[in-house]
Amino acid sequence: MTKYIIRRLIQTIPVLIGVTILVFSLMHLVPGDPAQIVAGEGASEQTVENIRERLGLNESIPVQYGRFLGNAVQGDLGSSVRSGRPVMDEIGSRFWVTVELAFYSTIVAVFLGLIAGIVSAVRHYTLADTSIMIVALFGLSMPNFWFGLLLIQWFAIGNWMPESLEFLKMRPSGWGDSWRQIILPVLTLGTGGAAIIARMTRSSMLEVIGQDYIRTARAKGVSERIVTYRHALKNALIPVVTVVGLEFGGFLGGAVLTETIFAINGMGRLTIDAIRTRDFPVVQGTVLVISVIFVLVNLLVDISYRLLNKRIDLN
Amino acid sequence: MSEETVNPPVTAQKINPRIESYKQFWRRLLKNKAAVIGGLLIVFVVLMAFIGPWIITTFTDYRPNQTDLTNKLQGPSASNWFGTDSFGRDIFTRLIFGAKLTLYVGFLSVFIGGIIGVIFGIISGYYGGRVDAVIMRLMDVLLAFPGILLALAIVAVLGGSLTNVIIAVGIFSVPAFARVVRGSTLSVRKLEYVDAVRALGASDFRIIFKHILPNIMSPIIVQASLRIATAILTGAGLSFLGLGAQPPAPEWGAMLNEGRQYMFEAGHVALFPGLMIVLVVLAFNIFGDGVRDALDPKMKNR
Amino acid sequence: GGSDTSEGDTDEGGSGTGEEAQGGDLILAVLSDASSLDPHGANDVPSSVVQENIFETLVETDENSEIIPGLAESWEAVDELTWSFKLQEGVTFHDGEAFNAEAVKMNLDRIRDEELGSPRANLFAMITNVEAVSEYELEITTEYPFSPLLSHLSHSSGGMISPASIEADYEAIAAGEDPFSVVSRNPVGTGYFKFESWNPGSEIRLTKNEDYWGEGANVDSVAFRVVPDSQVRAADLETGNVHIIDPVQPNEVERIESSGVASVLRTPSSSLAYLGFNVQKEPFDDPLVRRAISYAIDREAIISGIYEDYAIPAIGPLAPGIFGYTDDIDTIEYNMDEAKSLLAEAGMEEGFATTIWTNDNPQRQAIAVLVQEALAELNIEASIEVLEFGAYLDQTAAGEHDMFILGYSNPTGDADYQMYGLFHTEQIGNPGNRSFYSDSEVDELLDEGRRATDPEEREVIYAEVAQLLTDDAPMAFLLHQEYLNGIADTVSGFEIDSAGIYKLKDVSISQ
Amino acid sequence: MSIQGTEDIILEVKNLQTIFKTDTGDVRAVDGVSFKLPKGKTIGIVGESGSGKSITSLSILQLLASNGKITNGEVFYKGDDLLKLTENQMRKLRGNEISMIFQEPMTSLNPVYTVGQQISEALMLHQNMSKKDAFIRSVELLQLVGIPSPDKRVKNYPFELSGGMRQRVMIAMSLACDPEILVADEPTTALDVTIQAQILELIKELQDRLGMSVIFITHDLGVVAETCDYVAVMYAGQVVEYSDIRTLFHQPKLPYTIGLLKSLPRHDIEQDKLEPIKGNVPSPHEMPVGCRFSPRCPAATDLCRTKMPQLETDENGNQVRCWIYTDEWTGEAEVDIYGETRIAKSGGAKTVLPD
Amino acid sequence: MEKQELLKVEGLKQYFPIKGGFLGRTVNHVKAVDDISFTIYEGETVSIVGESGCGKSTTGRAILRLEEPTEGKVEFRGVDLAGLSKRDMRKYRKDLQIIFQDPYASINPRQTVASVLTEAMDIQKVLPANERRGRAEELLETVGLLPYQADRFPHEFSGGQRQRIGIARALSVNPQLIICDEAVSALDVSIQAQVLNLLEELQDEFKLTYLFISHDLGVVRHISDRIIVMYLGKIVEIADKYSLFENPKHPYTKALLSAIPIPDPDKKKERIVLRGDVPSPIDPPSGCRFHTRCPYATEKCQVDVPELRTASSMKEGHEAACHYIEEIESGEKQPNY
Ligand SMILES: Nc1ncnc2c1ncn2[C@@H]1O[C@H](COP(=O)(O)OP(=O)(O)OP(=O)(O)O)[C@@H](O)[C@H]1O
Ligand SMILES: Nc1ncnc2c1ncn2[C@@H]1O[C@H](COP(=O)(O)OP(=O)(O)OP(=O)(O)O)[C@@H](O)[C@H]1O
Ligand SMILES: [Mg+2]
Ligand SMILES: [Mg+2]
Ligand code: NI
Repeated sequence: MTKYIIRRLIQTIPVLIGVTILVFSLMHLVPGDPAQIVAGEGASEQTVENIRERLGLNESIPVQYGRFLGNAVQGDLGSSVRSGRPVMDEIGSRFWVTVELAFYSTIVAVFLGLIAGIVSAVRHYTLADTSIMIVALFGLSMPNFWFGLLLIQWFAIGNWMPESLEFLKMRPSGWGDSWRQIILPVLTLGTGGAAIIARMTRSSMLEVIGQDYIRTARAKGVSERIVTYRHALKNALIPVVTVVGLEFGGFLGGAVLTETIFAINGMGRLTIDAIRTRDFPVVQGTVLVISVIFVLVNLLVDISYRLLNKRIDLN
Repeated sequence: MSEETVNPPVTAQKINPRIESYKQFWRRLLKNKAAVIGGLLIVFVVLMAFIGPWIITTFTDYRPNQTDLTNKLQGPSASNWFGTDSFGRDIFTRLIFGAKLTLYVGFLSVFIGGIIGVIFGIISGYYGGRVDAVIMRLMDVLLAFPGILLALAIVAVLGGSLTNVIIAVGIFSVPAFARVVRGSTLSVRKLEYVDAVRALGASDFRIIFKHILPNIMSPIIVQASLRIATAILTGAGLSFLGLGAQPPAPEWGAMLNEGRQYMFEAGHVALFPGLMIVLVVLAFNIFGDGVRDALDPKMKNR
Repeated sequence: GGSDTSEGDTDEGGSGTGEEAQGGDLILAVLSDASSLDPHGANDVPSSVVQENIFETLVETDENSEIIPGLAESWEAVDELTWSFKLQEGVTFHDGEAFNAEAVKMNLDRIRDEELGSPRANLFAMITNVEAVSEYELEITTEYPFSPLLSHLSHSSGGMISPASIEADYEAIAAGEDPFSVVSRNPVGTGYFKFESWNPGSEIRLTKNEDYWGEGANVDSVAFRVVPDSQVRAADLETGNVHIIDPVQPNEVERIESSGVASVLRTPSSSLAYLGFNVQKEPFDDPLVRRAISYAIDREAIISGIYEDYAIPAIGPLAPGIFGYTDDIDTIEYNMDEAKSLLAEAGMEEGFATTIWTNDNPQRQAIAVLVQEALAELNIEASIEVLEFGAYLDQTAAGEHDMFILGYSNPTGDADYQMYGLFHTEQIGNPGNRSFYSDSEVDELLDEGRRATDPEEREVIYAEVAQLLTDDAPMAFLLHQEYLNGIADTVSGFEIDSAGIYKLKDVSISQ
Repeated sequence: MSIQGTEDIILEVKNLQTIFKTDTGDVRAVDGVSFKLPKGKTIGIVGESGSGKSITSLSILQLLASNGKITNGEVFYKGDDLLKLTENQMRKLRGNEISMIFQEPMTSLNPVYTVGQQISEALMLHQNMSKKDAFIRSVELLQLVGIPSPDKRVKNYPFELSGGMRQRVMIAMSLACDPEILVADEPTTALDVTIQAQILELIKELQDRLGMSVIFITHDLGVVAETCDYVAVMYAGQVVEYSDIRTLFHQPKLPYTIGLLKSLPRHDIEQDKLEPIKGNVPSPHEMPVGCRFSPRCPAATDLCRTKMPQLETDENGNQVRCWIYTDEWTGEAEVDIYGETRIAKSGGAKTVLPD
Repeated sequence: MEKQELLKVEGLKQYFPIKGGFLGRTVNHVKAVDDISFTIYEGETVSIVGESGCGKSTTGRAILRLEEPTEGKVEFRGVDLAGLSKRDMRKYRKDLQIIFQDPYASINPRQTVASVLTEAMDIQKVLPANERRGRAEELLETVGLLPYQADRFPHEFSGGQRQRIGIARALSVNPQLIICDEAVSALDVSIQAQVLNLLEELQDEFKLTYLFISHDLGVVRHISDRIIVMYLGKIVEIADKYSLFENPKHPYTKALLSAIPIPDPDKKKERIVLRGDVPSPIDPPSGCRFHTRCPYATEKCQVDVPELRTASSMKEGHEAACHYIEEIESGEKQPNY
């Protein structure tokens, strides 16, 4: 097992190098000179030149890349062009905000998704199934920034709210100070994931229910309930775990819109802002961190997949 | 990102030639009410995109970009069925004219992503070994790279325009296709007829394009229809970040984003484009699901 | 999460000192975070706003843009090139360091230090020497006679930083850190608020400086919270989560006003929104074409349609209230017939195809749409291209554009800043002259305007430039937008100046 | 040998009919299956792929896929008609009195539970054993089916076992509650011959020891010859011939059965040429109106092609579904079928089987 | 008739790497085929039998270079196929064809029967393009289908008919050797007999040579001239069919033969039931690979690899790889179960 994990970790190295090369070259292809942006309008050529010098932008791109990689290996991602703070500090608290957001959203997604998926599969081709799947499809088809704004309109501003429901009022912005700030963004992000998980669970359940070993269980005289929950569900969850992991990874990198709407100070917004201000070190840093997390989450998914699915030999 | 997780075993059955009877496929597809509704919706939107503008220009005075600031942000009424936007433009008219753009975003980006992804996936699956490892690591890179950032960077490099959004979203979909295609290629490659034509001395080119590609079309089509849904949503997300279609183009994502400013004062401005997006995305999703079910032999008994 | 406040944010009244309007924690929701809290290290408005409340400058401007004493008690022009300042005595920095002429010298030398590359260096580039004459006396020498010097000194980048901080910053640079980072992380000034914490991207908190040398601030603390989405900002205000929001979108004014808990403060601004032409490119090298287009734009329609009337039309680069402004010139007003005939005169009645560039700012895009529609009447087929801001600046500086919509703000309140920046040949490209306008007569006048010391003489010069610019039309001046801020009804004393800067000293919160 | 009277019939299937609803219409997968299973004996059901063997067995246990439905027939077990029992009553029988082994040992075991857990389940369910007792019994059962070091294997997951071992586990599982009837649906088809030999040996031995009655489904006539006492031959959803094992192999009556035996390549004797049956099995959607074998039958007459024959029982209790042996037969009196001659019954003449 | 060598396999090895360890290095090999040699003469049918996984298919695929052999020579009419370039090999593919087990997977479902056949001819440039269609219809008749069915798709045919299409495809390039990899295993007995008869007829008509791969000894006895018995990647016995069935020498062959049920209830015979399962080809047993299951195994068997040899009691051309042929025969060695 350890051997497997180590091997997988080593395999991620080329991927991460690829990611850094990609982000590095993209950033250098993007028009817009960071030195100019730092210097601002009206700065003299000399000032811009000094800044460029300071940022090391005069060197050839391979040299710059080499230096970046060399430092990154030592855990130094440089410092923000815009604020001068070390990129690690910039990422610091925002990272945990995003992880928290992704984590809660995953919980919501799994909770709602599993229940809906199971009910749907067990009662497949009934009204319950159809309506759950229609709702899930809606969840999947809704642009989530729109959904987020609708939630704010209903539950944060909530002019319709009668006095007695006022305690339900949510806060439209921020993160982490109170549950009133957490629920809406988590719902916004989580519902899309719930829709995917529900569909996955349903089809996986249906697939498993058609397997020979389910028939074996029935032939043993086991009741339908036990067939569903003991024999089918455990098998059906295996592919769902994969989806959950990927969802979590997706939430990490894809929370940009939600973070923007709810004024959550996370990684996504940091990256977008950094791209806009050509804050190369920050962009490189965040992309690298997001990719690392993504890769690690995937690794975890594979490991849990293998643990659940004992058929797969770990070595 | 291991092979096991990305190639669900179902693909093997999906292309089981035993099931590949078109007639059976159509019959099953047509029996699936949701898929039929999805298909009809798609047909409806396509018609609306290509005939709608003509009808409007021929029979009415409404124009998508005709502003009327005295009449802005009006709610739905007899003269403006879906109300007007912040320039006093008729939202209904704009939605009709914008359908084409939105479909372009969906179709073209999936087309681009599909072509590249299919080529990568097929080569990867067919040749295996080192080629496979390199291509798949490359796909991992694209996958690990936060998607919206990739799109953002591409749009920043190429400049903002619908075309570039399409390219960005296209590149974004490459890994998804590559993985599906690779998985299917691997299972088709195992089928004996591939060995049979190889034993006849067929070239790799012939095998790939004549014998493998046509037989992995079904998962590609399923993937494409589901991907179109994602592409439209991603496009809308880019519009949200101000990187979508150029004004005054009535692309739905851009319209939704414009409407965002008026969410609370004039909700209809965002509501209708939002609903239209949901509708189209929904249509492609259920249609894709339907096609998948129709292709899946497991579903035939149900 | 960042701050230590929780739900109770809003119901803080006075902190029990007895005086009705004393104390409380003020919360502002702002569009974007500051980039640096070092006055020398940033050039954006969000940074300036925070800096203004921590640092003080030698001179300040009052609401009429008149120069008033700040850290300098008094000043005089010794000769054309030399200014002498008498400093306020008994002022200390937040870290206890004494404020004196040496400290001022350190600050002014630092901002001009080419090694550091301060983005604000250009404001003080004309200074050749700063001399501490005595503990509280100081002389500043400029390279050439430069009358707007006082205006420049009033700018937030002239904020005085504690000498200890400056030294620490230099030491850090020697140790390989980025310039400005030490000061930015821990800004130490003399102002009525002290820096407390900064959670980047999320919130900056300041607390009251109890040892302020003058009359101190009312509230106990201030928090600048970043809320990027304007609708959500408004929601925050309505739901009582924040006291002040900056900015408010024109379309939200009505909603806020009718919420019953807040109202909108309108303040004229000095910023200019303009439609620029690349005058080195055909057909915009022809003033007739430029004037024709300028005539074709219905500024009133833009103002009412897009800005809900929270803006005034621009007749030149300067907004009313800025030194050098005059309305005693010929102006270009909406006149389609005139536009058509001018275009015919230029031989372009057939029209042409061109592009309008703008960045992803909703109002600018909206303007572009209206301009596009107007140009269609002149047979000019303009397509709109929206660029991401970084790329936009880069490519307009490189002259790749045809027409573009952009703004220019004036933090100093003096005509020189805008006129020189936008139209002097020296400033072509990135520095600000993105029209690539170059006219020797204008250049000469602008140079003269800088050097002239007599205000009246300067007013004449700038009026002359304004007339030339109307005739030559390197850009179509569009409008001056008003600043719109949402203020909770519990808050009083909030003001914002024409450059978008606000000082929170007199703000107070009542129950 | 005779079935009648002398033996206890533990299970009797009468005119069983099962249909499946599909997109392309109903499929009559089982259409008139009747046979008797004497206590302690083994009956084989043979037939080509798709002839309805599996569905017959699943119908008896009522384990059909959701689109399947039993439309007609009776299944008497100890005097009760199983088809009239409630689902709950049926569940008490399954795995307890009637148990089943499936064809695919690879997929018929639940991959996420250990072998021991899966065997214990039935014990705990039907015999109210405690978890511990069930576990101990599981080990005994594994020992019984000849798995080496059963105390270790009991903790294995199915994937850790070879195909032969898995099939043994399946057998252990089905034997857990000492069933009266064991239904084995092609239990050895997926296995290699040497392993098949092991499993066949095992089943025979267990049957002798435990006195079970076995329904043995297979398409391999060799396996039938070795294991069964009686055989039901199925073709296109029907039982077309039912007889004791000797009669079937030495004196098959039905042209189909004769053809089947003639087309079987054998390793124990030298054959000049195989005698294939021409044509293909009819598609379930285009069943011939008359005798379902008539399109391929070398002796078919118009009667065969237009009218469905019934299962006729002869004096020995053997049954055949063929016009040749009925009074209605209109063709030749001596019929040559794949090189073998059969005397047809016509105009009241008695069937005389040549030897 | 003078026997003419057509195909000669010498020292053929096919190892499949197992990836693992750091960076997916090869950590081990599946020794699917481990050093086998045999010869096929023109016009005869040679069969390979053995249990699942013993390397039958792999042998066939290696001969055709559908998988590149790890080691060994495959001489076809004296030309070493394993040494040819990919391009040159393509020309030789005309002479060697293959028919597969699965009638559903072995034909491209998107091609009509006619295009399956004409494509084959096109690849090998058999006949001018305009004559191919006619030839395709002829071929269909040859394999017992009707020419009007040429424009149908595979799914419109039954399993047995598809197998005939596969045969027609192989025939379309006029091959000399056809490898039948379990070509009839998936078919029902009644259909299987049709196809076996067809293969025999075609052999006579076109002077074909077959390498017939099967696990069904009944089929093998029916169709073959000579038989190769494989166990775990090795040949354990080669003989003409009479010798093999009537006088098997290797204990494995004997066990195999005795394990097959005979479709005659009266023929109850003594059965040798082997212990345990076939070991894994990844770490095959040392010495004689059969020693783990062999009732006669001694210590010698665990160490020494037996060579194929002809003992005195055996006919010419009959070889078996066992140390104790004589001892078992004489009854000197008794099985210990
Ligand atoms: N769930 C189902 N839906 C529709 N048709 C079915 C279903 N299950 C079985 N059938 C059909 O019923 C017929 C009999 O199937 P059955 O499985 O009993 O055959 P079998 O004799 O067991 O064949 P094999 O030897 O291949 O196992 C076949 O034609 C099959 O296609
Ligand atoms: N491409 C491959 N990669 C790895 N191992 C392989 C590959 N092909 C075959 N093997 C292994 O080689 C061994 C021999 O396989 P082969 O297919 O030749 O057996 P076979 O005798 O044809 O069996 P069957 O009767 O099941 O078809 C098996 O253990 C198989 O798992
Ligand atoms: Mg069956
Ligand atoms: Mg094989
Ligand atoms: Ni007999």
